[in-house]
Amino acid sequence: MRFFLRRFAFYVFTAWAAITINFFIPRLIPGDPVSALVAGMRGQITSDQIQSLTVLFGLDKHESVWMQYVDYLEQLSHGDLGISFGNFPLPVTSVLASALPWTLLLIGVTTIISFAIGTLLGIVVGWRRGSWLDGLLPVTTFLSSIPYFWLGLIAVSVVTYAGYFLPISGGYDPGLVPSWNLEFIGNAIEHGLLPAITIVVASVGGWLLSMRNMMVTVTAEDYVTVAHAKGLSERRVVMGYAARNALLPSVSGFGMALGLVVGGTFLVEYVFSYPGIGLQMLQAIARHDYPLIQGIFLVVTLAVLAANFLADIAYLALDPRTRKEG
Amino acid sequence: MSMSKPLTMKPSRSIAADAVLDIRGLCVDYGVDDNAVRAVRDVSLTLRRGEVLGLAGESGSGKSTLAYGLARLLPPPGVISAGEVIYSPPDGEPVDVLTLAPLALRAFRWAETSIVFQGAMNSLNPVHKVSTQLIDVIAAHSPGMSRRAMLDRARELLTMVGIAPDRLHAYPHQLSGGMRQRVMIGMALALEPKIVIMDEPTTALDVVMQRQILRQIVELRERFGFSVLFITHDLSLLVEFSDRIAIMYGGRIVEEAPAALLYRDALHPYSHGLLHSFPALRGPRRELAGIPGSPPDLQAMPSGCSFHPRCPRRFDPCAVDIPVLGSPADRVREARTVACWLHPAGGAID
Amino acid sequence: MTTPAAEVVLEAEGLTKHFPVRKRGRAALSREVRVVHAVDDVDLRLLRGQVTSLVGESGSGKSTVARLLAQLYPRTSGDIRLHGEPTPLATARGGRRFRAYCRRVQLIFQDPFASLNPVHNVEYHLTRALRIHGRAGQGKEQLRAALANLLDRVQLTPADRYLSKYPHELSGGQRQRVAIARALAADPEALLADEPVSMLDVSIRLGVLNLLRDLKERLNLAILYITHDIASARYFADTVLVMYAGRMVEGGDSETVTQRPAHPYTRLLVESAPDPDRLTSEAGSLGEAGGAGEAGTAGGVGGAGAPVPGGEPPSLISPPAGCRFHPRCPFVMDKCRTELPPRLQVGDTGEHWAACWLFEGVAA
Amino acid sequence: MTAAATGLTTATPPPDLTGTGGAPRRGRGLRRFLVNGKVTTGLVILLIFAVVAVLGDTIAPYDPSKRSSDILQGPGWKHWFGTTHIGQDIFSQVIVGTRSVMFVGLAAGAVATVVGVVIGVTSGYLSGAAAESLSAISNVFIVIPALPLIIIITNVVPNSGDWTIALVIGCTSWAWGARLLRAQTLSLRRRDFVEAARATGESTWRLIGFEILPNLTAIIASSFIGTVMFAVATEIALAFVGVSGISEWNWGEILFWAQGQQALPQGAWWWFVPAGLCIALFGTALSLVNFGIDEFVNPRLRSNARRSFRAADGRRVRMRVGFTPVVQAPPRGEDNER
Repeated sequence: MRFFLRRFAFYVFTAWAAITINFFIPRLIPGDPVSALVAGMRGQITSDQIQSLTVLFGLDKHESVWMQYVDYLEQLSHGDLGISFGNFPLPVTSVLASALPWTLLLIGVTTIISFAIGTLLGIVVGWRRGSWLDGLLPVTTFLSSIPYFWLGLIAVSVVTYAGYFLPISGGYDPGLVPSWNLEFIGNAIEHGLLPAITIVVASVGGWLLSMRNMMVTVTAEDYVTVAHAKGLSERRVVMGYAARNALLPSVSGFGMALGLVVGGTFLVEYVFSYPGIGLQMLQAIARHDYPLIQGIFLVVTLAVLAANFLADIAYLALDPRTRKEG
Repeated sequence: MSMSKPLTMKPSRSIAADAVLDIRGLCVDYGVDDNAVRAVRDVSLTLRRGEVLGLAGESGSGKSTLAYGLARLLPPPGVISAGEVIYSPPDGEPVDVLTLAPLALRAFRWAETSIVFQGAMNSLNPVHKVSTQLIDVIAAHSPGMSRRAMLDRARELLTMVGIAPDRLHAYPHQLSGGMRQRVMIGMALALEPKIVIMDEPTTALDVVMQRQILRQIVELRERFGFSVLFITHDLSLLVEFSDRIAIMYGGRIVEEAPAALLYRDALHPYSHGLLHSFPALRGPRRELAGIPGSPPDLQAMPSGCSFHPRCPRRFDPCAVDIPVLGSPADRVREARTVACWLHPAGGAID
Repeated sequence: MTTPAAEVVLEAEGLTKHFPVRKRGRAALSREVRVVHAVDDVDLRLLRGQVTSLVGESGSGKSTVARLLAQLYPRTSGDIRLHGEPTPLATARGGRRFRAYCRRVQLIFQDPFASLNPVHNVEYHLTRALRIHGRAGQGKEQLRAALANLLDRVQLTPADRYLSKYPHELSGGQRQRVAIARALAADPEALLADEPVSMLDVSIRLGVLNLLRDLKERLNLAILYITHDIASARYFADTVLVMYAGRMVEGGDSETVTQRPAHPYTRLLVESAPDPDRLTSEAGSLGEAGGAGEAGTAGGVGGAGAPVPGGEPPSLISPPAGCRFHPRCPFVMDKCRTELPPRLQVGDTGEHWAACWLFEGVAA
Repeated sequence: MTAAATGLTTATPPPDLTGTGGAPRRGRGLRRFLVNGKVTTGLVILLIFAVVAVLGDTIAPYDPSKRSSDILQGPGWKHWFGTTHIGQDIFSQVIVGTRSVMFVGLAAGAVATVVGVVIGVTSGYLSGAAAESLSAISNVFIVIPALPLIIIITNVVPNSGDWTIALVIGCTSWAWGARLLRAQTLSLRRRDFVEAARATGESTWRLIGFEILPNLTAIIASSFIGTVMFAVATEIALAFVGVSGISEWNWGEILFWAQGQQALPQGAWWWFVPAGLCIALFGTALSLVNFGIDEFVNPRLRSNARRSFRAADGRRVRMRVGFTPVVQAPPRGEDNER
């Protein structure tokens, strides 16, 4: 439990740090593009919305930075992230709400799949070291060096060349209206397939390599030798002794690697015009939609923190030593 | 102590009637190419029923390699390059462990020969409870058993080695070093094997704990009648604890004799030096010298007898020819062998 | 054996070291201060030209004593006096005072495989030690001579063969000799040797011990020999001190302590030590206070059957009250559970003492 | 807390394995590191890229920005990698673009390594609140998703030339290295040789600089390489999404134009394939060097010893953990007296 509390405190701290970074970045912008934009919109914008943007970007230069910070935190606590310039007059939160599920599903599913595949392959390759499987290593190294988005480009062109059998753009057919019916879900899965495959192919190598190295290291441990000496079945030795322990660093690395995975996924969304957070973010950057950029950064950071927390819980369940009392 | 074993000569090449494990001409290499190092060289050794055979040697002498090798547990790049390891069950045909197929080998392991490794710290998997690790071995060898019966058996094993059965569900990190080693000993006896190989089981513990555990091993051996191959660098411990002692140097056995005989009258200068490397706790305080020089490098073994560069009594043949392990001509009546030109074998060993 | 006139080089009185236990989580909120009582109230004296041995099992605090005497850790309380001069409680790390101190008191570590930096060669290690203590001389020639002299002292000759070697190219015994040479580079008066041979191959241990003895005689050094092997303490030391769970329990002339141990813990230690002679001579004469503990030493692992106390050393975070050995002691009395035994004289030589209530009023 | 495995496991060689394994060693070790096949391959590739980066525009056949009448042509003798929609030579773009990629990668790697070493070693060697907070800060930087943050910052900072981008990447990606270095420093600090040097009277800065730092070389090198990989990937991603100021050519720029000008639907694969392959090749080369370092640090990963061989009877025998192979006729001929 102590481990748990400690980690929780750390996440609270990190969340606070992210919020604070978010607070300061716009205040470091030289010149005043935001107030110019706000001024440009004055005609269509309500005074409430102006107020919230003022707080968000520190446009009110008369207040002390500390007061601005307090106001900012208070506004955040209401879930007010301002309005999106690019999607005017939608508030940032509703833009996020429509984009977030797509990304969460895409990243969630692909990350879990690639982690599972990579780890399983890593177990096999690490265990059967010295066999023909070692030949996989250069291939995976190369694969994991390819930028996600470039693989996406290749996937798109291959599909275009080979004939149109998978949709290469968007999250669903433009004709459909998002709803919970089979037709829409099927269509969405079909659209998600190519981006998902791209992400899995590009990220599986990393998991494979790290798991393989851990397997090789753990295989030399005494307790694995003892497991063999005990006459346990090969399966039990691999799964119960070697892989079980080799998994620990992978799980603790899982959370930390998420930050990188998220970055890569954003670009994949961009390549496939997938209607998730990544696409929104890049569009927001192109349109200088500062409130949206900020909101996205905040939400993404918090999501990564949450995922990290889950990984920590998994670690806690896997390693009894962290449960040590006293 | 079972020092009263009949001191009859045993022909060392045919299987002795009371031999439970017969190692013949075992060679172990690390690596297979030109850089391969031979760590165990043509070792023949017999473990008799119910005895404690001590195997003493310094680091790099090949004693652990021998133990891992005969159980075929050497990590790559270890390769067994020659020899036989004949196991004779009390009822049934002798088998060569080295020719067993993986499935048969797995069934043989632990049920017939169990091993207690040097570091109990690392021998237990830190992420599994003691109970899981005990049950694993029972389940692997008696699949029909109910979980309840297995738990009972596990509890019984812990009690046997002097650990409260309520520690069954403890994780290894919750136990002290001594307790972990006891768990390992209990686990080694789970299937009542005929042979227990112990590789420096007490080295990491302090002397008080070492004594307690040794005493326990002796008691358990008297109860169950298994044979022990006890490997250590501490010769003074072996003299007290084992029936016979084999001394290894540079991958070979250089002397083998009943413990008391070896202590009284070590023939090989290395054994002699080793015995005089331990200051005595009793008796007159003597000036001791140890053995000059350092143990040999396996990659650059001296020619002839590998001990000759450090030997105070070397003479002409030592640097040229390798002395063969055999019954010394000057001690024909004693059940011992030595590989030293000072005590050449008395004719061919039959 | 000990000449009372021998000069005291280094002296510790009431030496105590408590390590704070790192508090986490909820424990951090409580005001209770938890410490590990690693060393409590230790007195010892190192005499010129003599070897004092500190014997104890792992975790008894003997290595901490060495590090305290070397001033690598600040002590919690107590005095350390060098030639009668008190040293400040906390010596600034790496400061001038510390250098002046360690010029006279040098430490040799247990593990020669770990105590030499793998990235530096022998020459670097020794040159640094000479430079720091201003003994490198002027110019290359004098430095060469000083290095050769050092290596010669530890019997690593010819010096040129060893100077350019890296630690991994040396055997364990050679490494420990280099470590000894490094300590000698300061030209110290006291040498603290923390289990200097326990990591070495059996056959070369005595070589290193004999070297230390030889150095002691030639350089008139005061040596503290820390070990868990009571037989080697008997072999090497003039005086033996026994430590248990952070406290000294017995001390005296090495022959007396090893042949007629008084404290029940020392007896346990002596009894547990491997002893091939137990096979041949069945005489179980273990000190004059031998009671139930020494009954029947025959058979089994030499002395099986004797009700040797089981159990394990206590937790040092909350050590037992009174005598720290009382939970394992076969002679435990009510007094032992509550009151800390002082040093009580054993026998009539005046040199032999034990911190055990069994000897209350015996010698007086 | 024993948790939070650092990913870098300190390994000890298996018992009684004289002659194999062992700790990283200088001299012989460096040579062994360099003759490692992976390392050599990686270094050769990197060297080629470095030469191209230095020579850059002098060996490029065309001015990469110059338009020509050869519009959207596939690879051929005149234009090895084909041309763009306005007739620019893609081969020249790739060549000239190498410099910016290398520059940003190395500069960001250097910045991150310096910051990482300072913070990691300090927080590892010192103890107390200062060290703890430094470590907490690096953990925060690890968890916060870097790419979005970098995109925001470069978008906000005006005039993002290569220098700015390198600085931003360097300042946001030092944390991983710092964490590894801290863990290693913590363990080194307690090693006997550091204590021994202290007992000899060495000063604190000498302890850090001469006793601890040399032992961190492998990890510093490995984290440098890791950051270079990350920096290159990030720079290219930034260029690809059009964030960085279009000042110079780099591989991401090429992909940006390829994406922007609908290279895909037009089937102009030559527009984006070469740049992507270069990125992958560059990344692979860096990974190979890093593998070499991993194997150097962790002897268990070394694969230089053969793990399968042909026995005397022609069977192929693989060395398998738990089942030591038995070869009755020694595979290397009888020579007991080696």
